[in-house]
Amino acid sequence: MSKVLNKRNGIIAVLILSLLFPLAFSDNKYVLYIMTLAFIYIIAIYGMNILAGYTGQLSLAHAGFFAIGAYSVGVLTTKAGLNFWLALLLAVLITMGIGFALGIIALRTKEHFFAIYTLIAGYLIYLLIYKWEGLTGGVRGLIGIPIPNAIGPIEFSSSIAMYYLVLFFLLLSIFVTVRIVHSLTGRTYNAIRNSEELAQTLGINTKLNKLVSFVISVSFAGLAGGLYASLVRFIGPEIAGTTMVFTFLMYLIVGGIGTLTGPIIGTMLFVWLEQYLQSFQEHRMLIFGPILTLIVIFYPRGIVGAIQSLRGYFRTRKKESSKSYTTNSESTDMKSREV
Amino acid sequence: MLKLSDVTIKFGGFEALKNINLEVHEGELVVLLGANGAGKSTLFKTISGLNKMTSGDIQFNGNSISGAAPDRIVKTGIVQCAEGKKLFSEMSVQENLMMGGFVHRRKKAQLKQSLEETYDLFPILKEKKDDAAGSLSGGQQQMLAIGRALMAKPKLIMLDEPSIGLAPLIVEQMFCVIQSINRNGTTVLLAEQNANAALKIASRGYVIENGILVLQGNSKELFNNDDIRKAYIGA
Amino acid sequence: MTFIKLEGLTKRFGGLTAVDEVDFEIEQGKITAIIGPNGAGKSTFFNLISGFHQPTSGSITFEGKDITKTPPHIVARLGIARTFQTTHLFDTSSVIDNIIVGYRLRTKSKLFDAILRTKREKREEKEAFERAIEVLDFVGLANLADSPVSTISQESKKRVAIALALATGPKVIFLDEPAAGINPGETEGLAELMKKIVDSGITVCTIEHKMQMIMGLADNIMVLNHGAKIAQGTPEEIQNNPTVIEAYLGGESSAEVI
Amino acid sequence: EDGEETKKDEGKAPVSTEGSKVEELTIGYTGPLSGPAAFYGEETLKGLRMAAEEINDSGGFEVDGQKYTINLATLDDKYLPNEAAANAKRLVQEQDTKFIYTPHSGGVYAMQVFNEMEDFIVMAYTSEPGVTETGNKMTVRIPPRYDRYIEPFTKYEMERFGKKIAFLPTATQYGKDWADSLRPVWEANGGEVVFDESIDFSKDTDFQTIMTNALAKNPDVLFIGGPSQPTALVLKQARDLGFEGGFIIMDQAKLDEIAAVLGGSYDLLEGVISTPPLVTSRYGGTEAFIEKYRSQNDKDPGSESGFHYISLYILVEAMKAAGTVDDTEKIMAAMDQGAKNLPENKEVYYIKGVDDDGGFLPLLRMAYIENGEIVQMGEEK
Amino acid sequence: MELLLQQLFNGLTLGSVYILVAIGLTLVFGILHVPNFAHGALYLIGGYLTLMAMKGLGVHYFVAIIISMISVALIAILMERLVFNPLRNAPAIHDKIAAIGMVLFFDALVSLIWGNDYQRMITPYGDSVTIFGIATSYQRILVIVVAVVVVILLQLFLKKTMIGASIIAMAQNREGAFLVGINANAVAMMTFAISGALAAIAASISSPINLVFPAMGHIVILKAFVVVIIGGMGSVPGAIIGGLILGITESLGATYISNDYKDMIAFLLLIIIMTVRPKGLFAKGVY
Ligand SMILES: Nc1ncnc2c1ncn2[C@@H]1O[C@H](COP(=O)(O)OP(=O)(O)OP(=O)(O)O)[C@@H](O)[C@H]1O
Ligand SMILES: Nc1ncnc2c1ncn2[C@@H]1O[C@H](COP(=O)(O)OP(=O)(O)OP(=O)(O)O)[C@@H](O)[C@H]1O
Ligand SMILES: [Mg+2]
Ligand SMILES: [Mg+2]
Repeated sequence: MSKVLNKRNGIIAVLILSLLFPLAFSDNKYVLYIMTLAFIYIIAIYGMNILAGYTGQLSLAHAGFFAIGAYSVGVLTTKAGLNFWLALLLAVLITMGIGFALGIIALRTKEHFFAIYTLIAGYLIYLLIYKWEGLTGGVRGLIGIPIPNAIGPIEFSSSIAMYYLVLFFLLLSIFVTVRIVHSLTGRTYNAIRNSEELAQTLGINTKLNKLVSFVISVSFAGLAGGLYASLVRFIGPEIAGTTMVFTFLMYLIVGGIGTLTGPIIGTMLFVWLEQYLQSFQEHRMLIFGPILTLIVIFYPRGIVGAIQSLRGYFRTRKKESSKSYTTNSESTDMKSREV
Repeated sequence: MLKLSDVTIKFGGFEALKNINLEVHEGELVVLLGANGAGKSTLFKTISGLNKMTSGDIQFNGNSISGAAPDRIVKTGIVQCAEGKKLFSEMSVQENLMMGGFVHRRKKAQLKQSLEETYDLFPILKEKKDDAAGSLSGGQQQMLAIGRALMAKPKLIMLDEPSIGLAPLIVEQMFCVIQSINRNGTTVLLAEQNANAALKIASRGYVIENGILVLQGNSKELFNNDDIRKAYIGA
Repeated sequence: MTFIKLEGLTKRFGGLTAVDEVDFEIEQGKITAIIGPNGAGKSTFFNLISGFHQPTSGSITFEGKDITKTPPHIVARLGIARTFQTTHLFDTSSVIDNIIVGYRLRTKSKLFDAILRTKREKREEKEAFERAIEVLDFVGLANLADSPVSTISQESKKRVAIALALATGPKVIFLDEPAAGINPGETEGLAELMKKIVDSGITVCTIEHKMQMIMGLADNIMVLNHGAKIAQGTPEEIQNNPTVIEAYLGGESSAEVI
Repeated sequence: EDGEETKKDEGKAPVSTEGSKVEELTIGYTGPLSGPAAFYGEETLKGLRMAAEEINDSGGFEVDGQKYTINLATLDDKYLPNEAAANAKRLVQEQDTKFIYTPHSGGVYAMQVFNEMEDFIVMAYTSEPGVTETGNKMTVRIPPRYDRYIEPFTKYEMERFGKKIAFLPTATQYGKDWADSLRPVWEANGGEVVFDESIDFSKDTDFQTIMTNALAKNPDVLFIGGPSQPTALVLKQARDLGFEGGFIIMDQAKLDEIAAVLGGSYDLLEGVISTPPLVTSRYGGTEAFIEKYRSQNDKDPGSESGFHYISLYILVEAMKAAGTVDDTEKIMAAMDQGAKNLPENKEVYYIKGVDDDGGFLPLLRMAYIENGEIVQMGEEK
Repeated sequence: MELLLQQLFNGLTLGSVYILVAIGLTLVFGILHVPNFAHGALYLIGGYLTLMAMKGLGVHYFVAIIISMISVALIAILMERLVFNPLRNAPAIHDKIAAIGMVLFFDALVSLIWGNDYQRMITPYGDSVTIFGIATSYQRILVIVVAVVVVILLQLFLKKTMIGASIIAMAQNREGAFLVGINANAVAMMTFAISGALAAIAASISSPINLVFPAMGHIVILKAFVVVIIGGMGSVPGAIIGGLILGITESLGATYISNDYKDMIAFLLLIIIMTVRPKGLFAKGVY
């Protein structure tokens, strides 16, 4: 029981920290900006995690959907003159709509094929944005995306306000993810990840479930994209690019795919590491690249996975069997055979 | 011919094999009996070099083969027909058989002859020689796996539960085949749960339980041993 | 009304006819066994009924309903459960988590229930859990509930696979070689379990090569050879059927030999 | 005043005792220093570095009685707008800089979102007129506007080769803007655009396909451009396929570099019109600059380096004229004066002044190849 | 008509390069069941090494290609040993990320050693010729000839030699390969070596037409994936047909539809193919 308390305390501590953070850095717009940007990425990565980590379908079109969200907000606010909030809502809906359409076709493929299919689909989204100048501004991008409209007395012109706005959506995303993961639906996704064939035999409509999971996943990306547009206020087609999706994936893997805290830890670590390594300029990739490869080799379940198995190791050493019918007991201690 | 001394294997904390001492002499057909998870396959894999020993020594024809790579072991003449068949499922039956002769790839004529011999042993394989191995039924695949192992012209062939999942008629044939392989001069080490049939063709046997060799003797003794009858013959 | 009725069931893979014009009826509340040489088409036959393969021709009727083209997940919902020849489980989960998923098709909670954590979601989670414990008890594995599937024995896995099928609340359960690769003592236990399943009102249909077990267990046996049905009847009839002996059981032998 | 939001450096400015104490003034830079565009980023940075080193070696510069040396703070943005914005925030925050250079329009736009509020001047190296036309009061646009070349280019090529032109510029915004400006002028002069597509150097590996299609329309003139090296290949491809007409080359590519890629001679370039290479310019400071650049880099400088070089001098002059190093408004106002005060021995290019929007006004110079020789024309100092 | 011929030829040249890159990719996929996202890096290094051998050592173009092939093969072997082999049992996503780590590394390394500018590779075969009314250069003909020769040799190797067949065998069942006495590590290394050498050849014969620059790998790799998928992953004949389809679609698409949208045409083609045949045109079997 004390563990639950610990965990809860930990969560509360992190929450308070994130709420108080801007006060400590209230005059450092750079730190706030990077933090806000990181939060936006985390939202998108949670979406990726639901699909890749829990449902087992690696979609590499995620940056494309991020861009669709961003461009929806951009186009709707700058060209159609919509209110930001309405635009954001529509952006999420548009992303989901396109996700639904793509998902229906893409999910006919499996495994690597799905990954590469979506990679190419993402690239097509990129090309489309790049070429469709009339709507998207082409290579030049969209300029002059407005800040979110004030809600009553709350204005979003300051960095702090944007920080809290994004934090709110981040917490919402985490909340939704946690709820999904710890539900029958989450178990269903997990079953599909483990074995689609078996899930089918058990009466699970795998096609539908994968599709729903896909749509939910892209809705996170769309939301994150919309927020991104209003934070950076200038968007270009490169946000749909393959570099972006691999960056997301990298953060997710290093943090720990299929874990709840992985997206946060991976993103925070890498975003700040990249800022720190700026002083090495172009040569930083000489260090960064191998580090990434090594982490993947030696900590395949990411940082969170490494911590978990370390904890699991100590736990099993202490108590042989603690009977708690918990879900997703992620301990990997093998081969404890009853004799 | 094959001699295991004090072979021990650990997977993490779990001892899958404990101080195994086992011997197979030239020309023998030795059966290794044991329930599920007793460690039969682990033992075979160890001999084949697919598992790393924790301690102990394995000798073949007087030379230690402990720690040798699997391909070296095949070259020295120990070939295993593993559980789960491990076929090249998208290659044709014939290609699978030819790959079985990989270590003799330079001796074209010999390979050709082995192929014919194998087809004689399993006519069904000849019928299906151009079909993909993965499209065969379970029993046909088992035959292919044995055939492939024979293509390597082994001195010692290890068969891991060749009767698993086979129809009674086929099981019978299978045991006949094994017997004839042995009679043609190949030493056989056979892992089985089907003690009844196995002991009928074997000269000697070992019984393994939870990673420990608990019993050994010639097939008559084992066949008449009450514990064995209870556990493996079910009569 | 017949329980399960197959008419002219045929499945071809390219040039190969794996199941050939099979007419058959499965009786409710009985144990039906399918036997036949390797490659006779037994597993394929199961795949057809469970919706994994679409028959090339012929029809499948379940409780009067045509399910010939029904996809597997719907077939399962109608009450047809199955296991696979090579034991197939969610390897990275614990035993209980495996079984809980088995009950998923009887629950209705959707994504929104999950996010809003509705009453329905809570009730169904509890229900699924209780059901899983119940089923595990039934197959005699309650003590392994928390073990990761990857750590349990082969025989336990077979039982988990059956439990998983039972968790779906089936009317009939199809078992593909449940006793393959387990030793004689354990085989008996498995036979007991099958009896218990039938006694609880669930029809059993099994593929098996262990004749001794089948002859003592089955009410009705169908023999397939090269995809075609070559015989059907009670164990005695089958044992004495010359065609079967020739094609399958083997020359001078009878079931007791092995 | 927005300026109050960022820390004012009271602590930093000690009482100046007759210039005995030299202060450091940080100039920010964010540009592509890694990835596909890194080469370009480095070239721009080289010009800045050379100017900064010279200024520092000569003991710095004096504004309002205080001596300053220049500290260049550089960050890599991989050519990405959002990274440029993050870098800008960082430079403002951590280096307290008032001037940030960036050599790409995406970075400029991303910074323009907040540069007025956070009080720093964007030193934009992009010939895209848009960056100063949006009304941002704190942006300086360094290179010349491309639209001024269009009329003379058109006239020359039409007279020499004919009225049919095929467009195959690079598929960047810049290339497209060029094409959009050229098209109406070409047509207004009675010409015809027979082929109108673009080449994407970041995605295409072979230009033969598009060139075949373009030449199938029998053009007299080709409009091409982009980075020098691939542009050279495009040109060669056209010649390989038997094209004998003229070329209009966008100002991004450099004639001398193109010639170098094609083996050093201007033969294949017969009939090309473009901007003159820096190495053929002859202003007060050109020679010294080229010399120095060559000695440091073992090759010829391009115009990016040259423009960056003078722009830093002009910025310094503007600060001197404004009498302040941190009142951005005053410095912007003094920019024109700064250009005019540029010492002659630093004149790599001659800048007439800075217009009201913050755009540099260089002399309009052009070059064409006739009989294998570069011929220059245009405005004179 | 002449235009069509010319464009078919252009498509053939493009396709030849795609084929060489894609075969390496497809072979490695067959062995490790992993799409090697770092394959583009091998291509990149191959281009630079050839160029450097020609410039630095002053050797003949063909000698430079050989040097480059051998070196890249060695790098590929290292890649297999140090990265992919340890990751053999890791989930499929991991290889992709590990590969990206290597791409970042090699990109940075190349720009550190050779700089970021475009470089030209000048060969003895740059002259242009006209054959059957098709304007081309000897280098382009060389591209096609090399591709054809390499493909034939490779097919002979895979089909007619047991060593070659061992690659295919291992692709299908690693443990099975062990059991018949195939040294699986050796095969894995050999496959990577072949794949690296093919990437090096591809880069070396196409660079004289294009340029040598740090981003050259990125462009090709995505196309190679399209090729591999169109042809079915792991299938060598598939890669050949896929390469031709893509090359010709691109050149004809640019001619008769739109140059600006020709990439989209290629990728849409893939999307359509996969929609109809989720495992590519030539994916085998049902397993
Ligand atoms: N690589 C491994 N890592 C950990 N444990 C292993 C490994 N291989 C086998 N084991 C364990 O060793 C024990 C013996 O397994 P083995 O496969 O040798 O049994 P067996 O006698 O062949 O059984 P069966 O009749 O089921 O084939 C089992 O408990 C198994 O789980
Ligand atoms: N997906 C498939 N594609 C092609 N052929 C198949 C496929 N599945 C099965 N077959 C073929 O159909 C025939 C029947 O196979 P099936 O697996 O049904 O046999 P079985 O009776 O279950 O045999 P066993 O007792 O060996 O398991 C075999 O010849 C097999 O090769
Ligand atoms: Mg075994
Ligand atoms: Mg079967």
